[in-house]
Amino acid sequence: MSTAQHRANASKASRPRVGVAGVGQIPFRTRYPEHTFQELAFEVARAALRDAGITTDDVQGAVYGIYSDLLMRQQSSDSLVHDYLGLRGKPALRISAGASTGAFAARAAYAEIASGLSDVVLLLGVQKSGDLINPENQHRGEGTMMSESITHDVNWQHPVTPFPPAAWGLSLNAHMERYGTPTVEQLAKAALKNHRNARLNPYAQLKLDLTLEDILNSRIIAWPTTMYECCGFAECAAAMVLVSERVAGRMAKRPVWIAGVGTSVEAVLQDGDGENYGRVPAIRRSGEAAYTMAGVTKPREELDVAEVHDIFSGLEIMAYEELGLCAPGEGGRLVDEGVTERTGPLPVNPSGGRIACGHIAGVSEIFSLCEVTRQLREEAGERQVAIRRGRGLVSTVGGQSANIAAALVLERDA
Amino acid sequence: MSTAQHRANASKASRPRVGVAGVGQIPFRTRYPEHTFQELAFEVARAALRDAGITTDDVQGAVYGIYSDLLMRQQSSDSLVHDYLGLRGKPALRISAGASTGAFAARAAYAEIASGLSDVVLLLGVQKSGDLINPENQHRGEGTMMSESITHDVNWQHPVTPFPPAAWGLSLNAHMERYGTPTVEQLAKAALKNHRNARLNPYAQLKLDLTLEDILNSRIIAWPTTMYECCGFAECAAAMVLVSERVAGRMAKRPVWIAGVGTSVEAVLQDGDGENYGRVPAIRRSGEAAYTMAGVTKPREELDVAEVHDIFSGLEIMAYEELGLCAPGEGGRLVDEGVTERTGPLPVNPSGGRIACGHIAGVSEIFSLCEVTRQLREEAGERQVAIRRGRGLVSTVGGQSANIAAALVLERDA
Amino acid sequence: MTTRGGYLEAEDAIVNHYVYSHGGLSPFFRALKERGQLTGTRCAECDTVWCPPRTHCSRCYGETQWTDLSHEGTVRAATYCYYVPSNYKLHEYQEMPYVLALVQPDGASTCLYNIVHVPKVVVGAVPAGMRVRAVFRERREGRLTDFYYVPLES
Amino acid sequence: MTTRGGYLEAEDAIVNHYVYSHGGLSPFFRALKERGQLTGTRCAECDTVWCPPRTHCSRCYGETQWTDLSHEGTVRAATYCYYVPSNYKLHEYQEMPYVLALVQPDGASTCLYNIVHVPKVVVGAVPAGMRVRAVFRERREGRLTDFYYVPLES
Ligand SMILES: [Zn+2]
Ligand SMILES: [Zn+2]
Repeated sequence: MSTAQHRANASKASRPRVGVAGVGQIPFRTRYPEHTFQELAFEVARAALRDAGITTDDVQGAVYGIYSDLLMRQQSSDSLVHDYLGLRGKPALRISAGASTGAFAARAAYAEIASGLSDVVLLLGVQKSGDLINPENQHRGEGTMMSESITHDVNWQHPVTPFPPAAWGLSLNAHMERYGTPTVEQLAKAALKNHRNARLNPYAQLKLDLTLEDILNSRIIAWPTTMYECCGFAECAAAMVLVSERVAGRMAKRPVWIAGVGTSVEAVLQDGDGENYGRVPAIRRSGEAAYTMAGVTKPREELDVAEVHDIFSGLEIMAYEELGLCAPGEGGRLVDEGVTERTGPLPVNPSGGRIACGHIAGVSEIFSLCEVTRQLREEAGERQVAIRRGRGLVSTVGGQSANIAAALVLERDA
Repeated sequence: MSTAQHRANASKASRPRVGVAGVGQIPFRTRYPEHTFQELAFEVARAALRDAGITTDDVQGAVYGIYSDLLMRQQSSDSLVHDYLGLRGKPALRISAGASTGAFAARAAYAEIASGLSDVVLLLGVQKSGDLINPENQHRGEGTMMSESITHDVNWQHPVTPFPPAAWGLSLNAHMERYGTPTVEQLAKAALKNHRNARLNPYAQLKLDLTLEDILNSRIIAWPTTMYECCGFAECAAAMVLVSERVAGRMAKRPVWIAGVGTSVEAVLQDGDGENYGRVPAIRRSGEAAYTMAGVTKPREELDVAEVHDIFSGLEIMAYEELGLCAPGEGGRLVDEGVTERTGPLPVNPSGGRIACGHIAGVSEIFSLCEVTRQLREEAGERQVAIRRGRGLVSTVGGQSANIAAALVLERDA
Repeated sequence: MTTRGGYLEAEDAIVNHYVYSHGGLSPFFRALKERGQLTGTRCAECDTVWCPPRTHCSRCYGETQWTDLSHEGTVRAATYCYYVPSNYKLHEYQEMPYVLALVQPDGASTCLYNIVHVPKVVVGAVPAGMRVRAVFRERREGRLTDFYYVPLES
Repeated sequence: MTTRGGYLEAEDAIVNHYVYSHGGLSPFFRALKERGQLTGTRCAECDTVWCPPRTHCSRCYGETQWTDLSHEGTVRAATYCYYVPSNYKLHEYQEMPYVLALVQPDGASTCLYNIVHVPKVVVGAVPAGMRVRAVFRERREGRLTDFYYVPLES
């Protein structure tokens, strides 16, 4: 056993367990012009508290996943949200970590509880994005993309790199050169799966009735990624109530436990050697850390469901490989074999994923945690997957070049 | 005993202790044009690692206190720093909490270790601020102030509120109306103390030889605060190595322990009743939480030193009261009696404080933790205070209206 | 730290344009702009009157309803602003120095930040407890600065 | 969620101007601008050659020294960008579609993001392993876009 595993097992025994006691979601939408960010946050906080059967009096503190001040048109927006939720005076913590923001916030909330500092923490992600505009043509998406573009290294990427599907697409292209996969058809199939899943999800932004041809024939964003294989910007909020084991019994529902959590912040992809081309080491490392902590050794067999960050569909396929659902280069085959279909042996993105269900950094990571919680509770309605082992995975990735990643393993008691 | 105290005591017994094993600082300067933010971070990280007697191989993860993306001209700058420090692939977490950012990051780093997730964490704050400019008059400070101004609630404060000494000054004016203190002389005396202390500190930005008259006669910013009673903007970085108790013995120096940590995020001051006018409830609550956790009941007797956030000198005096160093309304008298002088019974801001030593959100909070660590180690050179009980306090405050606060109690073993 | 010779500077700008929505607060800003009227929201459960308004009550999570508010109010705190950086929009409609205050509109449970115009800005001119009334500008944009306060007797 | 009638929109802009310093990286951008020369830093301890340059070595914390780099290099990865929002500065000096690549300058341990100009942008035009050379623009500003790559044989 490695030192890391040994430590993980040793501390697993003594460490207090942290559970999900409540979830609160609203649908992703291109824009919620009828609500401020405080109002969006209120809606999901109220839902999560109700789901847990508690009130704000029971909440000892909050952790907020809010990526961008500029999209909010407000710095320190977390304190305004905290007050609006009726939590004034209590601890709050705001995390920012690209499109892994909400998952990094989940790690911080986990630590807040496992350390003994708190027993009941509200974890909440909220993000506006549709208030931006390109004044030259009144295009909101262009205003948002320009605002977000300074996530790229301003000196070394930004001048030549439009946005993630281009910067991150370097890895996908390298993967295709290195392994011969995924094919453009496999990329479209993975997207089609997610678009179909979204049609069953009341929280999904897009409910398009697409064919494989529609996806293949849609506009190319950055080759090989087409428009329907790529997420857009949305506004949304999502919340969870996290609790320590000793208060979990007082909640309205049986908890789903956070069995493992791993994060990894990698360098911007500029390596000279070829080892990391076509790979996403941050996803791999975060997954390994979460699996070690949770005691997962054969994820393909031990997981019932996974939500991964399909910022574009090639990234979902590469994530299969990094997360050990298959060997490197085999991700495309998983799609062809239907393994990750909603009714397959290991459904991935039954929510519809970022491509179809919706995406905005800070929220979609917590949204995914809510989705896996609902799946493990078997409360997912039409999109429910089969729960056999009682374990699910959330994997997220963001940053300058898919270099900021997190993974969480959730599990229910037998 | 209150439930909170009971819980604090109960968990104190079982909770693993977290210690400061290394500190790394550079002086605050108006601008470091010869260094990028990565280079500033490198300098203090290297110093902190050397102080702890370890290398990057020993570091398991990092927590970054970085308040403003706009001052950095870069979103997700923490991942660029993480790579530059040679920590690529390991966990990192970026916290943003106004001028309490670094202290909130310290809480997150504490939790990361106390939860058992990590044993050795680098805590680092870094912030550029002097790259901004007002293009109309080439004034850099005005560019920085405008950039930071969206910390104020954009709808409800920003249109009428220039910057913190105005918004937060409402509390100070209310305090003066309510208690008749502090007088303008007491405000100047507190500032003079800090300016004098800074002259002994090699890390201080300002080393001005001021008289009480100089301070009283300097330009009024927002009444009653004068220019020399108010901090400016600086660039800086500061770092610490935090460790679990079980690895603390492997470090080069004996640890200084984090005995208590409390945070509080209050509402923007808009209460209808008068209770909170002239008070700073976030400082009070954060202090109470830290004291409870550390078992401090008589802070005036039990602390040897405190670093508090004198964003303007009135705030230092109000902090005395909120932190229980004296009764409400008695803060000015503490100044008159010399209690908080460097050679007094409870020195406050021996570093020179934010007014004279320097300030930038994200860094100065970690800088204060470094200062108290050095004081408790009795390594503070000319500015060393007398250590009797082996305990020190750091209190920070920021946000829209002094509504985001943290307090940490540090202590050395007897 | 060592300086490696001179450093190179370059210009840049980060510009974000917005056409943002006031969301659930739209009725407040619309009433300011269109009616020159101050409004708030009253919680149906606990009677808190929010101004700044909230679509739900932060105290009890009850629903709120819109209500017109009095244009008279009471100063709870004030400060005297002498220095404002030259690039603040505030200079367009306000001479320095000026008085920044927290004013509780009559009937509201909360306060608003706003400016109190006094004939001569001297320290103490706007004490806590002072009664004030709102004056609405001719040209209103749906912003907090569409009005300011003046002492009630003036 | 319920919508309470129509919503009010307002305009705003958040504008930040910079005259920023390249700090310890100044020699790189100065060499680009003034000499049309690509430079990097070599670690005195472990021989890593950093480009993007670093004043200290992230691998071993050793000191680094500036060195001129070859203008030839090898493509490690490329992607074909078809869509770029209309408000990107990139449009000023680059037609769409274009090839974005990671190029490892000869002698460097790392890669640079930059554009590879090819006569006709077709998928596969810039494979990994392709040899390229830097072409410097006449008008240089001390930015990454002061140069681009072209296939070595061209
Ligand atoms: Zn109510
Ligand atoms: Zn080296």
